[in-house]
Amino acid sequence: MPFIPHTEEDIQAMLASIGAKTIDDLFDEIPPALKGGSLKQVPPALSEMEISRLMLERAETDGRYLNFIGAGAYEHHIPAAVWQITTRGEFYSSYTPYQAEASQGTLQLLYEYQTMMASLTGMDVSNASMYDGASALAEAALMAVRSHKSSRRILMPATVHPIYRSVVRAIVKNQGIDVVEIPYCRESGQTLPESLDAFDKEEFAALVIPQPNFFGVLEQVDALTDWAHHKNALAIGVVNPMALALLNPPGEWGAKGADVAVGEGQPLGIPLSSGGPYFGFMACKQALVRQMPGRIIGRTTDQDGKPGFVLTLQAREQHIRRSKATSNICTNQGLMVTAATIYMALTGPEGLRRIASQSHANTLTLLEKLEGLKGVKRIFNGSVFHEMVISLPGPAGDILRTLKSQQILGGLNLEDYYPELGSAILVCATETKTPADLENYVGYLGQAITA
Amino acid sequence: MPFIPHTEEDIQAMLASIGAKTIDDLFDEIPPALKGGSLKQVPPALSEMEISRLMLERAETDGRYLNFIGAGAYEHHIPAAVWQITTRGEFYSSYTPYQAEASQGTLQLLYEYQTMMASLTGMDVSNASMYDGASALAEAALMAVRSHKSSRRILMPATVHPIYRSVVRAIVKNQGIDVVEIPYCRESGQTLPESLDAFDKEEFAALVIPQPNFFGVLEQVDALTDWAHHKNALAIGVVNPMALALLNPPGEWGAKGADVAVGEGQPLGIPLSSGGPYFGFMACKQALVRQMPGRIIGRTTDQDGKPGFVLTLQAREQHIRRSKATSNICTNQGLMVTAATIYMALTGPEGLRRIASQSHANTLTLLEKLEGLKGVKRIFNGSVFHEMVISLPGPAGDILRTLKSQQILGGLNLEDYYPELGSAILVCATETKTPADLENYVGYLGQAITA
Amino acid sequence: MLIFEHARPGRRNYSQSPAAATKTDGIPQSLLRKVPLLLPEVSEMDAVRHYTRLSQKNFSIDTQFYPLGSCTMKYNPRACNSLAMLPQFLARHPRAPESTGQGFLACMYELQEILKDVTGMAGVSLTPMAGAQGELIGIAMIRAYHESRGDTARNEIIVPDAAHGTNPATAVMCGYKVVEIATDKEGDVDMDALKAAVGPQTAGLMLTNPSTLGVFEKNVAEMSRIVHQAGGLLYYDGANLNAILGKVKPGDMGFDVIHINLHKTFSTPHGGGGPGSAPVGVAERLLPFMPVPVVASESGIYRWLTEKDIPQSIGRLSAHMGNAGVLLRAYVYVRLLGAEGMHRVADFAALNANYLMAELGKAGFEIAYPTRRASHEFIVTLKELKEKTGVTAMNVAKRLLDKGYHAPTTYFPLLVPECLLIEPAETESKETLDAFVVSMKEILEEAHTQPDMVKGAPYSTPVRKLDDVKAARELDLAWKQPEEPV
Amino acid sequence: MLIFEHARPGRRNYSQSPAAATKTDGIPQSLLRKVPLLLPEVSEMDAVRHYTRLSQKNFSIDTQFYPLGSCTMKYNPRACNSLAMLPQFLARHPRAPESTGQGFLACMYELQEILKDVTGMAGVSLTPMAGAQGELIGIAMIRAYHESRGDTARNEIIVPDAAHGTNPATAVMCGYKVVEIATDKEGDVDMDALKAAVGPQTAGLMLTNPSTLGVFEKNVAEMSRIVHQAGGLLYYDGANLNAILGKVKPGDMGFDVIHINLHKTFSTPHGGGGPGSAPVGVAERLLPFMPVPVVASESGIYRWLTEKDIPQSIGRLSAHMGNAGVLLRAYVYVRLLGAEGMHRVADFAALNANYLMAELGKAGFEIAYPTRRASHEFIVTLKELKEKTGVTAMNVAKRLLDKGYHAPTTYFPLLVPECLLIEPAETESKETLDAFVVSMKEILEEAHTQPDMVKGAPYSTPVRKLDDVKAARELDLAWKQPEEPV
Repeated sequence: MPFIPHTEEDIQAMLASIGAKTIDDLFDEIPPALKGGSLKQVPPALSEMEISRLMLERAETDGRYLNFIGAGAYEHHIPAAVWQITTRGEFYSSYTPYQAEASQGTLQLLYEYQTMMASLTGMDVSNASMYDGASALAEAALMAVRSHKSSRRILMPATVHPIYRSVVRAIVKNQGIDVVEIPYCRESGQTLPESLDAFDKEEFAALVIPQPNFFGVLEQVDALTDWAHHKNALAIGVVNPMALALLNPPGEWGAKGADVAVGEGQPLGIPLSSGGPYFGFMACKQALVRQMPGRIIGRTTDQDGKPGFVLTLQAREQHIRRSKATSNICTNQGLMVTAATIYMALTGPEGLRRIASQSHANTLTLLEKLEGLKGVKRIFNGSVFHEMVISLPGPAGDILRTLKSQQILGGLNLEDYYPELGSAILVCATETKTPADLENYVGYLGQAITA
Repeated sequence: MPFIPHTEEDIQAMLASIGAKTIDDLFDEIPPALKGGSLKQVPPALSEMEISRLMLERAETDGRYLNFIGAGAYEHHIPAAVWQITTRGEFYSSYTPYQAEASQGTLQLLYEYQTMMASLTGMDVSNASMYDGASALAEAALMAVRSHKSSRRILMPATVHPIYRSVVRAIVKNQGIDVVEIPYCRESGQTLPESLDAFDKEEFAALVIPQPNFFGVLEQVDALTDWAHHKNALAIGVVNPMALALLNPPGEWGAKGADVAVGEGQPLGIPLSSGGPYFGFMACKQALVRQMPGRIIGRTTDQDGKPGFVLTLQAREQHIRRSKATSNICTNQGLMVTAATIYMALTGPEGLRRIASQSHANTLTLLEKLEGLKGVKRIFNGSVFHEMVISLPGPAGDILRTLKSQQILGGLNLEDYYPELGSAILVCATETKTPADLENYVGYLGQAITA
Repeated sequence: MLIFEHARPGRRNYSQSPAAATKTDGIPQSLLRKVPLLLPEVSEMDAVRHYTRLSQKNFSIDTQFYPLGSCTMKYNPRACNSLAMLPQFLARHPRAPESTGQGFLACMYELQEILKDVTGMAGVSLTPMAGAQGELIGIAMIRAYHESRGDTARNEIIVPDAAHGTNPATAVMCGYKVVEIATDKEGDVDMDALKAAVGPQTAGLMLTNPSTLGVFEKNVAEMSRIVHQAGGLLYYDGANLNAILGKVKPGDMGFDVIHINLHKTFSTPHGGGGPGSAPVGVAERLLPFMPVPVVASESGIYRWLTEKDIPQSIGRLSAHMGNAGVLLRAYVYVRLLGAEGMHRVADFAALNANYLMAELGKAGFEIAYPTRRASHEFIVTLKELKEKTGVTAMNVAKRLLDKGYHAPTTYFPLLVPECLLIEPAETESKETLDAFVVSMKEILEEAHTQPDMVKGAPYSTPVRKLDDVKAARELDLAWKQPEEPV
Repeated sequence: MLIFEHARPGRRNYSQSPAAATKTDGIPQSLLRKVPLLLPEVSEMDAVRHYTRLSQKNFSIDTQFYPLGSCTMKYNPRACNSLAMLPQFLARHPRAPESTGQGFLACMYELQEILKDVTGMAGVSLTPMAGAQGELIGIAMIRAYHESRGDTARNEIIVPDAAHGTNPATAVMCGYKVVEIATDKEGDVDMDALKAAVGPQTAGLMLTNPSTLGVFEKNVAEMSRIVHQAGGLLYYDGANLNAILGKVKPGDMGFDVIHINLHKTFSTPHGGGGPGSAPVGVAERLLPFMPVPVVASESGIYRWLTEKDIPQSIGRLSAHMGNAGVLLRAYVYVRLLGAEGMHRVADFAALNANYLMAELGKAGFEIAYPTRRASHEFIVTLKELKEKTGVTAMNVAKRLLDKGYHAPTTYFPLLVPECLLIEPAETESKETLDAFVVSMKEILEEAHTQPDMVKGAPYSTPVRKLDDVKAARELDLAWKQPEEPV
């Protein structure tokens, strides 16, 4: 009986106290017809030794690759301290900090996180996290609709991560909210401010502005933000937090700054881990704080006047407000935020800037080298952060498979998402790539395209 | 400046307080002729990201093998909880518990460890650990000489681990202590009680008794212990702690029990890790406690009468007694003992018994299968615990190399240690080996010997 | 002290900082950051020390008994953590080809199959990242089902008043009106109220069973009949699945869709508030609407099913495939339990809950539903104690912190006054429960003899009672650099 | 509560327990265990909870400032831990062929080369498992050297009176007589005493430099000349190497043999009392006597040198090759520091020590050697305070625990009365030192105004002052099962 501490003596004494003869008696209120829990698909128990061997073998099956895929999940070095501290039992196995006095560790950390994210995004306030970047964007759209009152339409550039767009649609559609797409510029890979003219007659609750966008390209965020505000719509920035170490943050975009910033927090110390758990972040202007979903931590004082931290503005939340809540969200991604907060404390402003700028530099270096290969071309001329789209002189799928046989993941094949681009891949080189890695990539790609 | 928190401002303020102009001034008492620390063999600093990549690549170079080598270091499953707790900063980065009130975590744990080891060995008391099994045996020999007064000779069976014998010699020789070897029986692989008749005329401070011995064979410990006591020598058991879950412990050997038990603690939750850090253990009868080297923890009370733990009997130790100390030992292997204590708490008596008996059963199963191979023979007919010597029909070195090419480490080649055994290897199969592992071993060995 | 207060301008952690890049000219000047970045400038040691010490200010399962009703705070096996964090699993990119993830996908596929079996459902998708997202997906599937049949007039979801707040909030997020129905004296759903509520407008009923009142809805089969007859579907909120794991399958009770809180029943860590994970299971008729991706096994090769394979899918709810690392932890846990162990979870969760209820009853506490069996949790009401002494459920909760126990859930469900919802979970020993009863008795005694002392609790925590009202009125949600540098 | 007190007969941790073996008949009945095995019978959760909570009762570098003189309590980088614990490194058997350990051996070889460079020695062996074992090996090599020359009359080792207790204890373990020499008023070795002590009977001198008094022996070159002229060798106790790392090489000072405490200077963890690791370095003439194994590099292949390669070796001192995992941690640390970082260790260790000495002096504490520079540590003497108030160095040490600081080393070196040996290490920030000075000032004030309060310290630790005398008189070294089960 794994994880059951009861001895036979305990069981008998407990049943006697209850006044039951057997444990089965405790289930006597369940109609017998419903019972019958035989489990045919569940194998017999393994010992920890056995499952460890199995998992080790499966992990080894999956191997390790030199990875140049980004597309919303980025490989960065994670300091060893981050997860050694994050997985301490006191963080790992604690619950949501409803009992504030017994949860000051988590609460203070979340307050520090909110401070860091507010600064990173240039916003006034941040919540304590969302599930992931995609669902955070959906929640921002709902928030915009709630605060706008008269429009239930969201303007969404086609340069936003295609899956984020799907997720937004899946989440908002049942509330009768429309998502209207803006085409991108085939030369620059940007959402051109001119392209918004087509929407000038309609009313929108918000304009979503990615920075960098899915192609890795930097958008003209100032003009886009000003257009949204001119239209009385909210400007929602969807940003890579690592990029914000170098880039002007949403709070500074245009004349008044974007209203909401969301994004995927994974680059801040979270392992790639087949896609999760990551965390979404959301920050906004002070005026919108009561429309913001998710948990929020506030600093206050205890009865002796000592500073302390609590969950605050809970009146927005489902466990108080039920059907009138700002969102049904309950869980956040606390443990991931613990890691991200420690990550940001360990890198500091200068460290984060250097990680971002080395990623940028590596990507530019790789691009230069790639342009030396016959038939390989950069597709868009817009400036990039640490990711770019290149076109290949043969079928992308075949070329990527050839690279894979050299233990290289060469990028994301865009054919499913943007078939109009032809044989195109999205390639990312973060600070983790050495000059030799870049040489290897270019060398093997050269072989693959002439093969 | 890795790990240096000082800002330029800090440095200036600190120098001003000191009244020095530069940091170099702080070294002005060092004769200039001696200075000159240029370091030509030390490469420039790596970032954590860079050293992580390097170490990962080196670890992958070393690979992973299916291991059948024992010979004093044994592969057992280590529960995940063991090292997750052991490497918590409060255990990992604390010092020797001289300030007892600030070290109750370590001290109580060590007291629990002493209790567990005393029970495992059947002794009255245990110290808080030694460096490793080999040096613990040397210290036991010194302890025997100290308590014996008239003899400076130690009787040492040739069935004791050959390197342990070397270590004992290296440590005791400068104190004019002789180590006298007892030959082993070529049939049983044991130290026969009859073979001691040859030493009946001489005086000895102690007889060392291995259980199981280096060949994996079980010795006739009762007769050996009684012989030592009859000779007025101490009986020093050198034992595998895992085996003691099944075997009669040293404290129960013969009529009066052995006097001292030492051994290598590695099987109790310590990774193989190329040989260290491990820990030695030492336990003894109450009468010898003041002769025992190393740290000892005692339970006492605080000034409110609350129970607490302290280092005790420090008057034996070098920091108090200096040249008259029982040993020069200062450091023990605290962190390893932390892991071992948690390991024993997680397995409990029944878990430990099962791990030991599965190891035993696997070894017997393997032996049966091996005896089915032509030309492969068990060399000794004495009963074994979880290790055995087999002879091969070809050069052991070549056969082991062939197995290695199949990712199998087939055992320890004994030619350097016991050339008289011919082509012989020492093979161990612990509880970590599945039936399929045993089949693989036998299958590939079969191929290797006919190749 | 905040991490920012340990910082000094110019302090750096060199080991975590690459060399300065030589190429930085790729970004137009106008897009570069000009405002300062308020991250702490601290040494590595100061960061390690700060967060290690912060952690020590938390209660947690690894340090305290945590009888938090409705949260299933059971032991999180350490092996689940270390095996989910094997270097190859951590390094795997979510968009890496399936051929580079066959080991990982094998675990996911087997977890799907196991969860199907445990819940009695026809299909399972692992993508939902939390209970509330599982609910959202479940209700969205119910909606998609009705819409696919052209049955578009159904605009109501029925929810019992004892339900978690997420239930009504979710229904609204899916565009439904919420109809709340009452609970009878025995703690069951009021069957007359249910009958009165159902109709052609009913899209479905959301039910937690055992309910948040800690009792098994005896009439669940009848409820299923009523709702199905009216054309509605049944949603099973898996929050309390731990109480019946291996005893009763929700599919056998007639449910059409279910979410399973892995961070409760399957022991993945709560992590101070997440990540959760809540796979959804569906009956046959909802299979076409499952969220993607789902893992399929085709002649021993695992691959993701996408919109191409499930064209009526309600779509994607996360950027990748949900909380993969959490799913790996749950997988390790189910393999450690095995079939036998899984049966025993409910047995011992029920034994612990019923024992603790009996003992607290004997100790003088009023049990909210004394004639009922406890499921894996039960409710104590302190209404009378409050009337006599002024000591509230919250006061008792805070006083428990002083005794070294996390507090039970307080003031939920809303319909029981001054309630404590107590869930001991199967991993606690009899001695722990006995010691808890001793402390509860002491508090009862203290409430009568020194009520003001109890009202002033806690005393031994890092801070004393915190001012929630001030927190909400004088919002301080982010630290600001003082005008003068510290 | 002890782990044994959480236990109940028959309780088991099933996940850590293999199936019962079917073959158990291989062991003769007479050799089987008959006495019970007193290991705790607890659940996995109770073990995790017990040891997690125990850990919280420790002070440590990761939680507190630890100005413990002579122990060099600096930050232990977390990367050193995780990289030494990569699965392949952990799984490697010590007797596995060298060909399966080329990655590991490359690290060992490079560490040897780096340590040779840092110490200015001709050879390094990594095997010693602790400082005291390093000493033993060093003195054994000195002895082997003299014996190899037939110079067997040398039977004395000279040791200054300020030395660590390990020095004289080691000399005795190697069969030598110890000759202790005095310290002069400035804290240097008394040169006349040294001159008087040397002679044809001198095997060697053991010296710690900077000394345990926190000062650099200015006459070290002269001492080296005197001892060498008399035919003796010089042993460098590396306990204080952190003070001169990258500034002065012991080889350049004339030392013939040295041990290096990796757990001090090279930041491997102290682990609550070990494991340590103390490679020994030797000058040319001692190369033939080095302990085995040593790593050699031959055309890019690494292998162990054994007795066959070094036939005059003093032999082996550990069953394998010393504390390999500790050596890996030190290797990662030196690569993170790099050459520049290594120079800076001494710079900032000295800056912190001298600053703290200056500030404590200004705060009214009596500095033992006020005219000298502090090395990386320095001594405060409370002789006068004790005379005036009765408050002792031990009282101040205990009171510091209440203020959240580990105490400095007390009553060592023995020759300074009521002394506190204070070593801040280079990884602490100025603010930490300033806050420590504030606390020290408060204690000074308290000593004068409320001496009894200070004498009663500590108050805030898990236990108050413990009775050492009772512990030694009424020896209780192992828990015993009570007659009645708990």
